[in-house]
Amino acid sequence: MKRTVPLVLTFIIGMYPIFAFFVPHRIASDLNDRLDTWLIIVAAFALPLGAVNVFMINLSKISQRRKGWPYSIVILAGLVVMGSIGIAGAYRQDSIGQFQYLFQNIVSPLQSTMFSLLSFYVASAAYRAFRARNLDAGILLVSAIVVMMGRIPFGDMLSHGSMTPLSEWLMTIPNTAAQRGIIIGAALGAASMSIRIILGIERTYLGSGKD
Amino acid sequence: MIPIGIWVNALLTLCILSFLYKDNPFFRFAESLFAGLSLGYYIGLTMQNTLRPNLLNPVIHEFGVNFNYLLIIPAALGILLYFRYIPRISWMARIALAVYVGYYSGVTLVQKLHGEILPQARDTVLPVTHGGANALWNIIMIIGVFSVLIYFYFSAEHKGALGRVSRVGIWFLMISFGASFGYTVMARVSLLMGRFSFLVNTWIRPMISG
Amino acid sequence: MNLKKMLFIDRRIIYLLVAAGALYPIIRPIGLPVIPTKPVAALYDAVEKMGPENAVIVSFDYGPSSEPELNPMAGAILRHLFLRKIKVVVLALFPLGGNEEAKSELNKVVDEYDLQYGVDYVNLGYKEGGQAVMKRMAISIADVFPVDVDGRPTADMPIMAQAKNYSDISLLISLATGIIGEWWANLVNPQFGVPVSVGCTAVSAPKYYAYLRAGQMMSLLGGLKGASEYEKLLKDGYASVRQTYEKPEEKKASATTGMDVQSIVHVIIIAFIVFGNVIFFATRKEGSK
Amino acid sequence: MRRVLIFIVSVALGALLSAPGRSQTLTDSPVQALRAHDTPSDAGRCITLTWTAAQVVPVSVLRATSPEGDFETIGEAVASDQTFADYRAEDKQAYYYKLGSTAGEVTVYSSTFGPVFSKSNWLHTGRINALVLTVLMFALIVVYINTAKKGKPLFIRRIAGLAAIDEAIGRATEMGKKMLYIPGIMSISDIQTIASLAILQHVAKQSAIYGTNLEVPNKDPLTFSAARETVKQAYLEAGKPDQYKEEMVTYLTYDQFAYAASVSGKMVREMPATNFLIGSFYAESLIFAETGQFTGALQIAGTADVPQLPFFVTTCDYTLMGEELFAASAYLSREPVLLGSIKAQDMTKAVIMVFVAAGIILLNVGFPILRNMLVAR
Repeated sequence: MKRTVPLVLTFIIGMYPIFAFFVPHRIASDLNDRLDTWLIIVAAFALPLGAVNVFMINLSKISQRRKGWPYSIVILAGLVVMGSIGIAGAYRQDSIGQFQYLFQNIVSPLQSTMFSLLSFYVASAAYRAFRARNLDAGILLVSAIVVMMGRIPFGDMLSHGSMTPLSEWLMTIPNTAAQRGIIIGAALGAASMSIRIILGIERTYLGSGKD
Repeated sequence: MIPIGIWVNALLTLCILSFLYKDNPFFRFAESLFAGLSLGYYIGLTMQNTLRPNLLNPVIHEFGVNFNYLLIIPAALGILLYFRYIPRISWMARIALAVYVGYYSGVTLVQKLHGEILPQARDTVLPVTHGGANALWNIIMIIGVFSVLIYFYFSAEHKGALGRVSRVGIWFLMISFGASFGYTVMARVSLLMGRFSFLVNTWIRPMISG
Repeated sequence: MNLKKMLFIDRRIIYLLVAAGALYPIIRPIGLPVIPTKPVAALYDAVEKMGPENAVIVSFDYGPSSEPELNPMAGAILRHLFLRKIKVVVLALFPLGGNEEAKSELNKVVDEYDLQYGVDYVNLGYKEGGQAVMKRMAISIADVFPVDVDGRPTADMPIMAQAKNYSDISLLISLATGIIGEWWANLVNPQFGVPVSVGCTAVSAPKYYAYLRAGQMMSLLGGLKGASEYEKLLKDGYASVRQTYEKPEEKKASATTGMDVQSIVHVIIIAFIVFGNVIFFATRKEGSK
Repeated sequence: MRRVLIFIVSVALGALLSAPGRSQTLTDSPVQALRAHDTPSDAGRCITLTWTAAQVVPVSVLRATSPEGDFETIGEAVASDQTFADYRAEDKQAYYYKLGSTAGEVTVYSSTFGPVFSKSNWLHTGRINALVLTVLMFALIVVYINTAKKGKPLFIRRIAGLAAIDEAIGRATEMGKKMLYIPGIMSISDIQTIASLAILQHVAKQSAIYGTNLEVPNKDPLTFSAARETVKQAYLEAGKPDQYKEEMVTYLTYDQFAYAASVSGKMVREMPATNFLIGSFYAESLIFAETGQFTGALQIAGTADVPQLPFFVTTCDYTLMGEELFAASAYLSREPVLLGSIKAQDMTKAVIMVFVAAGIILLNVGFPILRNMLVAR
């Protein structure tokens, strides 16, 4: 009972969008659109589940004074302040203002700065990884340099205008061919996995292995 | 005078950048603040954009009249997720996961077959007899797609003819990875530029000339 | 031998040089030339052929972290659409895209043209649900977005009559940072036949080339370079735009200035790669001697 | 059966009735051969009109519910379009259509066509190619699973990334250090996350057996609850349920970059011996990979997100690329049923490759028939 109910549900609910995709009849499409909206609501319910875990983990860290417990206070403070303003914002116009202000001046810059670290990491990764140790690594290296030169006006000045077209060619022909091979392969893999889930062969996500 | 918001923005930016030198209390503070605030932000956003308009409004305002009773199903599934904390019937939480995963498996299956395999396969069927350079590029494209597909073939070891074709596949993969890597350097650098121009033009310059 | 030690140069030296390379042009701009490419010109030519009878969806599918690349692109494209009096329906499927990016870019550009909200353009804001929203917009856009970003009902807005669903949309432009741009190309284009053009961050561009060649996308603007190319086409085409981009705060935020920083940092990274290989071969030759 | 008969008779009668009305206005209308039929492959309430016309002149579309009834204008079209879709039809209602083109005050009408009924169609005829592919895959999977059940040995080539997993766990156990497993940043609606959870179960079972310290920080709440079930179950199956601790699977935050910051901090402070970066990633992939590389951890990455593959390939020790990620559960468990589905996947790929090759050959001798069959509508 514990395992068959979820698996039967997965099969029925899994086959439904496939049926609705091939059968445009109103009966099929109405319920399909409804299912879309419902699952958005279910996902919205799940978010507080995460917040519950954040509270439990950090509260126990603070109470036991484990290493780094002051930072747990910062996490919980941020969560409570922003969460309450956010929920209030759903009903009161003025808290929307505070909500946007906190986002604009704290969350957004942190996001952009964390993202900008990547330009440093790209440089250090390039320095370490692009070494012509063998033929394959050599191809990787040459292709990267050509495309980088083609992405900036400087490249064209050096190669009197041939770098941008060459870099566009690398991106359009060999790159597209390789990516198409990966996309088709990955799509087949994803489709095969979807079928395994619908048929109940793949069960690990339910945490129900053999029992 | 520079508004407080700009100061907070600039100082937090420096806290994150300090991680490049080494981990330090300033970075850890910014990391923790970021984790807490952003989770709170998404909870607020979800309430404002999804729970209130799609679920709470219908329940509160239209209850009884033409209330869409079917809304009980998603709400019930959402609550089922919390059954995990009730020992004896914690398995019920699996029902919500099963419905969620089941539906999107079905959606993924048709979208992958219809939206990815068909168009990509169709565009690999290319003319190779006329059109000068284009015909040559099409031949290279076809060789590339087939060799990469064969490289990922599971049922046979990379030996003999299959091994040689796989080698060609690896060359195409290396060109693609090198090209994509080189292509994205620009995106990363523009992000850094965005942060530095904020620090220079919005924080330091007004402070000096202020 | 210190050569072998050089192989494992402390990454912080690399970081210092990248930081310096990015800071210098911000403090003292240089101004290097830009050459527009085919995938970008395709969008410019398509928009040139359109007028007030066409309705276009501009979907803001990126967050603040992609602003440096996609804001200049959004500004250039919106200016071009408004110059040609095309009806613009703005919406967003990326959580932060609807509110912040769309509003900031729209408000900045809208003041430059006499436009009437609800008639010439509308901002429908953010709707959660990704593919589900895309599929339902084929039936009716007004049903999916009953209210616009500021809560005003969309049913009685004149522009919505001209953009009931996908069959009324002449072109869909998605400014995207990841999967959402792909969904427009591999779900909306094949299933509903809407021509799709994507302006994306440079990291997504390589994968999108596959969709460009498959015809699921009619044009592709890749990263800041794509934005600077579109700015160049726009400045060559319209004198009024040239003045706009000369104003100081516009110049600073424009893609063209951004390209200075790109060129220098790219050169630094390429120099590191070459330098790393020179040392690598030197130590290997020495090792084998 | 009786209802169908009545329907045929009424159609025949309708055609007869409207026939005489057709002759006198035929000559001067710009529109010829007007036809109307239910729009195929849709949910009904829509009728498609087609006609032949060359002139680029506006025409108004008129509709009535009986041949002599009062025609009302329901839409505008351009003659040269030669098609118009009436979305406001009601199913099971007979309609009659004609097109009017106005020159000055004189309005000239085309012939009337009807009756025609709109109906909700049961099959999307444009998607038969996708249907064939779906049925083919289902069939091949069922066939190969049965052959696998009969004990026929199934071969699957060595996948470096997956073979290295046990070695990576062994390394962490010897060094007595932690293992970090990151299941990607997307929800369980993304199929890559489900594939990652299958690998997590294998890793969790090994760490239960060897007593290695495992931590699974999450960004998506649904993935978080599924990962918790997976790890708890793995410890149960390894016979060590008491060793499972709630802090093994934690939730950090929902923001992509706040999650990247917290995980980077965790990597540098706790210096895990092995990092698994398996699932769906976006730009933050390089933040994990480069930070992990800096702390000297052995890193196994896996994703089907093509834009992120270059970053994993250049920074991680092993990378599962595209479909290798989806073959993981079969490769690791060696379960015949799962190996059967990988075989079926390979066969489908072979069928597609043969079809495309045939398509190329035919196209180049002038027959684009196979290429046209691949159109996705």
